Amino acid sequence: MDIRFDSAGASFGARVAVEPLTLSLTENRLGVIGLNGSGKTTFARMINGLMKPTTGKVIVNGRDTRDEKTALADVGFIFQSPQNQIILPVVKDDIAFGLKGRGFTKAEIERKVELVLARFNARELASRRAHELSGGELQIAALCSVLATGPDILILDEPTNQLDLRNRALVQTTIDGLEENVVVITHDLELISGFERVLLFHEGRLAADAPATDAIARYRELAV
Amino acid sequence: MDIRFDSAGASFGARVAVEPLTLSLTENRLGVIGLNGSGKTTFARMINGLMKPTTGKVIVNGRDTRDEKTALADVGFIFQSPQNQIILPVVKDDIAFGLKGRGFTKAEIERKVELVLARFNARELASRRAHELSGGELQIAALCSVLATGPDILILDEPTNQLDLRNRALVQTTIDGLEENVVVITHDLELISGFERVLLFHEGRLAADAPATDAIARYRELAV
Amino acid sequence: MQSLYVDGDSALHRLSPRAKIFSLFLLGFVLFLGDNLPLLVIVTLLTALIYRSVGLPLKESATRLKPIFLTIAFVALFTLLFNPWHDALVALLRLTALMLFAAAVTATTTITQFMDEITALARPLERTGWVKADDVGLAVGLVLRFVPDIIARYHALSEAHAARGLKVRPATILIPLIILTLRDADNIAAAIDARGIRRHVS
Amino acid sequence: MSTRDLVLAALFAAIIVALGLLPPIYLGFIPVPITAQSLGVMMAGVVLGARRSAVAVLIVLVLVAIGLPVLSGGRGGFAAFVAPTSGFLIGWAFAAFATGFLSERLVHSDQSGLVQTVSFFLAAMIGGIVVLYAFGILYLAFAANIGLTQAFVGSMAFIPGDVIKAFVAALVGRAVMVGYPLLPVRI
Ligand SMILES: Nc1ncnc2c1ncn2[C@@H]1O[C@H](COP(=O)(O)OP(=O)(O)OP(=O)(O)O)[C@@H](O)[C@H]1O
Ligand SMILES: Nc1ncnc2c1ncn2[C@@H]1O[C@H](COP(=O)(O)OP(=O)(O)OP(=O)(O)O)[C@@H](O)[C@H]1O
Ligand SMILES: O=C(O)CCCC[C@@H]1SC[C@@H]2NC(=O)N[C@@H]21
Ligand SMILES: [Mg+2]
Ligand SMILES: [Mg+2]
Repeated sequence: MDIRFDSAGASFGARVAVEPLTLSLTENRLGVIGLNGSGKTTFARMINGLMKPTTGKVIVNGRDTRDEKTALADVGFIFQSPQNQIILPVVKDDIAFGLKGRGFTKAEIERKVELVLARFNARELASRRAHELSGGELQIAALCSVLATGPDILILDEPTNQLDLRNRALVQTTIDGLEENVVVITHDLELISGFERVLLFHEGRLAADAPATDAIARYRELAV
Repeated sequence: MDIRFDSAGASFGARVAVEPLTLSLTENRLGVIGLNGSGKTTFARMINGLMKPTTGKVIVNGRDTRDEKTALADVGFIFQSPQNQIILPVVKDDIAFGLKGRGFTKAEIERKVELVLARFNARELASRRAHELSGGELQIAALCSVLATGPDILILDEPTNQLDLRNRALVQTTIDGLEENVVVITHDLELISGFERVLLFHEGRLAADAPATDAIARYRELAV
Repeated sequence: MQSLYVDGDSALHRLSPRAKIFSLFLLGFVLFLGDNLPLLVIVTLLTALIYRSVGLPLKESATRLKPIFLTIAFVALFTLLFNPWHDALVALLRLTALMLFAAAVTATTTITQFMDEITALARPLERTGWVKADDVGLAVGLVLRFVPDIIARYHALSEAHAARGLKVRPATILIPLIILTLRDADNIAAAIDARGIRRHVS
Repeated sequence: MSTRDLVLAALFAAIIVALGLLPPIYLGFIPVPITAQSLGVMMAGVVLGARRSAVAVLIVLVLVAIGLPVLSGGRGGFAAFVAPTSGFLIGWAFAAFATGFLSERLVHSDQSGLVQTVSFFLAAMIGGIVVLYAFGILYLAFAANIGLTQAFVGSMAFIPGDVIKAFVAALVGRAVMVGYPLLPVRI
């Protein structure tokens, strides 16, 4: 991946969520940690262009996010609250929905849906209604919907916060096994403990940009 | 607390979420763990009467939940997704809202709101709007709203799933310090590691009813 | 309606909610009695002053009022198409005055105050046995809460579309919008019950 | 009313209000605008059934009466009840009720999708057009004094839009049956 922040900052009215920041991110794996409200989600939304920088600019794979009307198509995003992310009421329809209009045949789409569900041992979810899923089931469904479209960069905003031990391990293995570039925002420090580069946010500022062990150590200091 | 399940089970149509269960819960602290979709949330909703048992009955502090029109007033419940729990848009109004009609004067209500926010170091949140809070801030706000009403039993459905290290520790200390009876549902095993009694659910059945160490060990076996 | 409560300590903030709601009610009545242009201009200017006194920065006022003002302008322009300019101007002034005053009232009255006042107003109706005053208050409060929510959910869904590279179409947005808000409504109903808020029914 | 019924009614009231953000369209020959809000009325009927949808509309009318500009084009205030459009406005409550009443009786969960959609469409057409227009046209003819014929002919201009709305409402009704069947069994 190739993400560049060029004095890019984001505010909501008078509240500064992310202070202007200059960064170049090219690693295949990036961890983002920090206290609640420190700006992690806002930072992530700047990467896929859902949030346009209010100062400076963000360049992702050569494109300035400010020039794009919508979010970048090659950046997949799993929201912190997956319920808003599911668009169609039935899980398999929702996964298929994201694949439409990309030149796949119906049969190809069906196969892709099957495949991604199988990858998470979640075939059982295919015909379930999204609104009756348990918290963790919903998170898996959201993950499937995004992975099915094969994004180049995948942003996961607290992907394990409702998962049980088994699904957590599954997501961890999945992340480790993904060829895609992955940005993981999390409070679950184990998830990023192997990452070479981890950003630590504190009150909208970058408090560390270091390998996991250092960033986590610094985070523990801040958290007391 | 005095909770009795008498062959009480819950189904959604043909899907059995909790198999008929006979139990008597009188401990001051109760942990509930299990895989995603194993029935934890449904079990908890049976305690406060949001979900009426579809077979058998549940008796809480001497009252049969089936006889109550609404949920039990002396059981506080923090939902797994706190955003829907906040009813009024501004945090302090929401906390106050739950206190109305309980015979407090305006001044008393204001003081109670102050107090509960102070308890969580969250005075800053008082005038914030719920929809612009970060995930963790929201969880704290929801906790304040429920604690303000002084319930006898407090049910927390994954109270730390979006919290940072600092807020997690805060919630842990708060739970430990509460005089109220507390039921904690969680994937964050540390949170309940000191509990004398932990229920492990597996596919809607009780797979263990034991002190934390044993229940957790059994859970780890199931999770592989 | 867009303009929800703004923290502050202006005269209007301190005015009793009852007085504000009653004035709003009166204005909604009186404005439509006559069509004397100079008088309407004066009233409109007055409401603009009142709105300014709330203490919102100009820029924020503009963003808040823009959508509704656009539709008012639209109404006036349409009136102009088929009617004398006098009628169009009257429509423009009436609607603007009402909108500004309503915005000033909603910006300085919390939802809690609204609910309390509506509940008090509805109290006499309880004698008919058809309604519970507390429910009327709660319903009004819930609407005030839901409107911005629905608009926010609309944006969240367009974002979800965008994040997955999908085109936003009315059908693919209206259906999940309704289903999601229904589910939210269910959760909110559960929360209201769980928090023992509607104790007057049980 | 259960808490859930109350919340659902308030929710649809809010949906009707939110649809008022779309500007009204005034046609020259009739003092009543084309508005998206009547789509909300039909959807309420189809999704909530008779009682709750009528309550939803009544809540909107309370907001109008207070003076909040919740009608399309930023209108509101007591004056809205003595305007040429008032017949339609009051009629909304009956339209929602009728749409809901028919939906409850015509649609069952064991019918095929097509039958459900068509039934919802019929319910929305009868409630949202036949019943609503009866109120609207009569009031327009007598209160606004433009004569029955002119009121009737003028209102025909709303038909194309309202048929489309009934169709959209039917799609929504059917989708909710599939995706959120938790709505209580229609009584
Ligand atoms: N739409 C918004 N309007 C106003 N303020 C906002 C909005 N979204 C976020 N904020 C504020 O910006 C700050 C950063 O929020 P952000 O969501 O990026 O935090 P975060 O690091 O993801 O927190 P968490 O770990 O709790 O999810 C917070 O103080 C938050 O309240
Ligand atoms: N409203 C509903 N309608 C139908 N099925 C439901 C409903 N709510 C829950 N279920 C199903 O019941 C089972 C138990 O759900 P429950 O929410 O109790 O699980 P949980 O243990 O809390 O899971 P998680 O850890 O993921 O939150 C799941 O299979 C779920 O899909
Ligand atoms: O906003 C109002 O004051 C009420 C408007 C009523 C408009 C009626 S509803 C049925 C018909 N179809 C339309 O699109 N407009 C009219
Ligand atoms: Mg976040
Ligand atoms: Mg759960």
